Amino acid sequence: MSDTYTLYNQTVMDHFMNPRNMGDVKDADGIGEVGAAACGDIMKISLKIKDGRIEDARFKTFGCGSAIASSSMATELIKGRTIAEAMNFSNQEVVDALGGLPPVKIHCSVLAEEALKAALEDYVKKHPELAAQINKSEPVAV
Amino acid sequence: MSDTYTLYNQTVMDHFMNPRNMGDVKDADGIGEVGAAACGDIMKISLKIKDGRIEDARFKTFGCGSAIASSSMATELIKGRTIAEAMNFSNQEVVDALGGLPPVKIHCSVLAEEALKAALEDYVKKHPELAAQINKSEPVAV
Amino acid sequence: MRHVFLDHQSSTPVLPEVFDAMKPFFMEAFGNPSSLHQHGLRVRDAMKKARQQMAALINADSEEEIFFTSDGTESSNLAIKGVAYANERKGKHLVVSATEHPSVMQSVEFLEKQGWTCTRVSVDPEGLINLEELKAAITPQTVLVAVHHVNHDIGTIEPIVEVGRICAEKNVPLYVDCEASAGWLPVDVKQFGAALVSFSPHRFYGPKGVGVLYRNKKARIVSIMHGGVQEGGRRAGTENVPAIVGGGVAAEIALREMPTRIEHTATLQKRLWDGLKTNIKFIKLNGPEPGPMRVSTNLNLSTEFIEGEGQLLLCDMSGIAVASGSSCVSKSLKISHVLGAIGLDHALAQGNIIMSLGKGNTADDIDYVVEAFGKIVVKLRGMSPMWDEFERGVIDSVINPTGRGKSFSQHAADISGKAAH
Amino acid sequence: MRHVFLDHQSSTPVLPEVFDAMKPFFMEAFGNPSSLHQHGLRVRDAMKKARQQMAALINADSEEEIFFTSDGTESSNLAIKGVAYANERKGKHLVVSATEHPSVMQSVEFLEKQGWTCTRVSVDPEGLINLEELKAAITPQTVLVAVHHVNHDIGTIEPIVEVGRICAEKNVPLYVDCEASAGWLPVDVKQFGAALVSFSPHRFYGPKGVGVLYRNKKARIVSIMHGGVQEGGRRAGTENVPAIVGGGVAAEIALREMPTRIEHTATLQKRLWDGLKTNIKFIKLNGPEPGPMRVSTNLNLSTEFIEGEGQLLLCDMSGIAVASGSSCVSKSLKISHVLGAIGLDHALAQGNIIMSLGKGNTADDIDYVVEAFGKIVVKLRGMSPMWDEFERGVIDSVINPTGRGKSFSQHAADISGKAAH
Ligand SMILES: Cc1ncc(COP(=O)(O)O)c(C=O)c1O
Ligand SMILES: Cc1ncc(COP(=O)(O)O)c(C=O)c1O
Repeated sequence: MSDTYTLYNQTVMDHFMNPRNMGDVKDADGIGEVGAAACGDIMKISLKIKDGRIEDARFKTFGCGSAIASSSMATELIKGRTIAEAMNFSNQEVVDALGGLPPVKIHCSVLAEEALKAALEDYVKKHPELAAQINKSEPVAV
Repeated sequence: MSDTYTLYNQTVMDHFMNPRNMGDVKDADGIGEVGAAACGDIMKISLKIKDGRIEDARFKTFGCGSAIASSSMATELIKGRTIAEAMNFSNQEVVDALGGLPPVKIHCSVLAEEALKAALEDYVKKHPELAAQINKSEPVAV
Repeated sequence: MRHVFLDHQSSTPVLPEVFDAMKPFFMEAFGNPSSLHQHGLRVRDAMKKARQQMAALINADSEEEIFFTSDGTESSNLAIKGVAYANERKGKHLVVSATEHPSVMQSVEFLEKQGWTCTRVSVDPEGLINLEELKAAITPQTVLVAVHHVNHDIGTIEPIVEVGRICAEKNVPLYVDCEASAGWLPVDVKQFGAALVSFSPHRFYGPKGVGVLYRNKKARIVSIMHGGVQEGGRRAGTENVPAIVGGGVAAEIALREMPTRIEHTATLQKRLWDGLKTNIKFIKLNGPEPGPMRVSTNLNLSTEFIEGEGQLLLCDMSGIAVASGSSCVSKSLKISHVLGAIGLDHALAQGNIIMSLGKGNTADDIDYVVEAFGKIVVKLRGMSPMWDEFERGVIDSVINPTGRGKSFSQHAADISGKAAH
Repeated sequence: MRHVFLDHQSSTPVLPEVFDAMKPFFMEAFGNPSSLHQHGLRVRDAMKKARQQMAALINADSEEEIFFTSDGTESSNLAIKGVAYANERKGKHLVVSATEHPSVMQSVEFLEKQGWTCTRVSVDPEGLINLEELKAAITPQTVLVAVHHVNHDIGTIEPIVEVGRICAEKNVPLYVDCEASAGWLPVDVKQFGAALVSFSPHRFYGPKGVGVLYRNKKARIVSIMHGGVQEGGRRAGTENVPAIVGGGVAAEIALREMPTRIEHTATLQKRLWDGLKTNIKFIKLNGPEPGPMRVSTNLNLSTEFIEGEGQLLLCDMSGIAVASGSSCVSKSLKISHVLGAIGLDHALAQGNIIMSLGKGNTADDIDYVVEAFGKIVVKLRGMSPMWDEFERGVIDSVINPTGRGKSFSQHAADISGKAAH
């Protein structure tokens, strides 16, 4: 066999083999850990937030290749976004940026969205003063 | 392909390809024609009988390879036999002499037995004086 | 001795290109397509290509509409039972033509034992389905109509486009068994308006061990082979990868060569039938005359006063391979239900053989067959009590009645004590 | 990079001798075995020989007890449904072990929808069937007991001789799925007292596209694939001749080489498991220890705190082919019902991969795998929030409980809001 055959496309494989932002943010401002009951995957995202923007994002994932790639890609995508922008983050962005996922694996990108939102909620919980603004979906200026 | 593969064994094929006693006995003493409703085969055997013995036997058959081979073999087997002997003729003799027939084709040998018996009955019908003796299954001396 | 293979309907040799395509999948790329590693992924890619090739042959929109089974029989079983089980709540009625292949007929009989009902639509003496009867047979409980494209016994091309139109009007899915046509006649699932179409590559120079079922995405069907989730959950079991790959290549070549194949076989078909009917008296072609209503590969012949197996065996001994009766059931004693359905006299149904042409046959082959078959008929008639009785005026010919004697069937019934049919 | 194929349970490459035996049947001897001419008769002879070779592998009395299907799945379907339909009048109850292959389980579920009932007999934590429960499950309405020889997931060898004895006492036919054992472990239909046995050559260096069903002449079974009268009327459809011939040769070689194959794989199995458990902490072997209760080819491993697919993909990228979960259903998300039946903790069932050995693997291969797999585990644990939480004492290990923290499953349930199982 000369070629290499892969279960996922090149982008997904790259993010699985060389995950970006793997680990935990030190002194994180928000941490979200979520699990998918159906497949048992567990994803944790930690955020460093400064001036209303996500300065750093890191993940740890117990899950299949596309779960790892999804969390890697999600953390890449959200770095530099404002909290409100991040609150509107959708799993479709992950799927698109990864160049597609197999239908049975779309839920992995959903899990990444959920982990991110859980981390943001954690941050907001610690900063109740931001809740009103965020719910209006307006840019949050701190 | 170097070998020849055959549906039936060599003996059957030989009797099918080179049937013995094919045709009609001239001025036959007994003629039997029978048909098998199940498969549609038709078999006709004609006999020349002299001094209570089958001097000649010939067949014509509308039927499959094993029907033709069965009638060829049956006519071979019964030549020279007495009427009473021929009356006891069984299809198994044909099967054995042919070295076996496929299970679904055994009825062909039965048809040969029936054609022979029909021919004998035809002969006996024309010679009512023999009926008593034949039914006792004793050798018939004329 | 010359060897002439005239039984292409039973099977065809695999083309060298097809064999070459299959080869790597035995020893090198031997993976199971369900495996998630290199070995599995490689063959999955190859299967996808084969699906595309199959889709192209029948003008299907997408390779996702192609399912692989083990053979034509399984495809028929899946089409009939899979649709019936999937639509049980809608209704339990099926409509099929009376001349479908046993894989359809027997599947239907099986369902009848489980509470389904089925209407068998009659055909005319040439095997063409009665469209009015078909239309009338469809009820609100009908979940499937099955009419094959070409009849495997007598070569009749059914008016599928009209059948499809009726099914569309009545909103009932149509299953078209294309086993006897695919590769030899254009099959267009869209033009047919077919929800399901089946065929199998071993009939057009592909390998045995794979069948194809096309299913339009709108048609509901459930699996009848239970187990793993292969083939999108519609056919469990480890896929026969080499055969699938080879079948795909065979489909691609068949599509490309189709015009040539049709022309070639049509020419030989005409030559063969012309030769035979000139050379042999009391011979009948069953099904339509060669032309637009008959597939170019098939001749179904009844030669009067002699029986079929003997013809077949003597042909074989002359190097000519032909089929007797229904090519798929020649081990059984019964005559083809197709010949029954077209109302063929029992005497003719018995003297029945099928010659089917392929791309390798030549005009010389045909001339040899015409001559050899003439001799075979003479030999068998010489042995036949019926021929003798016909000549003596005891019985009459069915093909060319002379007005003297009783019928063969009457005679057969008289001597066997039972009706022949 | 070294390439190590450790997924012999999914499929095996065809042996050169097997391929050579198949070759003539694609282009030269391409006949349909139903044909009555040379081309058909030749392949019929070849199929008979293959039947004898299959019969010899499982110590069957006669080749007439061997039926060919398209794969192991179809054999299971035929065994289960064919016996159920044939004995409907006697009763509509089946008994199966809880760890049968999906082709058995799903066939049973299909029948349950049609009015049959089925008792699933539990197994112990190593996968061994509960014989008392089996005995108690059999009622006068039971028409079939199905217990596989070796479990495809966890390698457990079932006590088939005792199962056979119970079935004989109760006078119920026994079906033994030998797909995971045939060719790797002696199978003796007489010693088993089995009415039906199935296996498939692609698991022991034969081709895909053929399955085998042994049926003792006394066992009643009807066809589930309807159509022609092939395989004595028990399986319609054109036979996959090349695969049948190749499968026969594979069976013959497997029988001859069996002692060597067993010894070779058993040695490697021990080396592999010893290496892994030395090298990796919190790793568990599912199923019995290597030895008389486990097939020599299979290791089913749960590595804690990491998930299976990632292990599989990283193995693949290191040239090592392994299976994740049940080798036949790895496309589905669900964890193996076998691991559920042995009561394996959900966390361990997820981190599950199967390594299966073959005759081509070497000791060097094994050493490479031990080292590479160790690195893979380190990499994945480095990414795993669970490993981190275990190290921080938030959750505990199932394999080696330390008495601190909550369970993985509890933690998973807490964060997902639902129970993990
Ligand atoms: C019209 C038709 N359908 C289905 C089949 C069954 O196909 P297979 O023999 O490939 O199983 C045949 C076989 O002759 C056929 O002619
Ligand atoms: C025990 C067992 N039975 C049946 C099957 C189904 O066999 P196949 O994949 O050949 O259809 C498998 C496949 O893995 C199996 O392991």
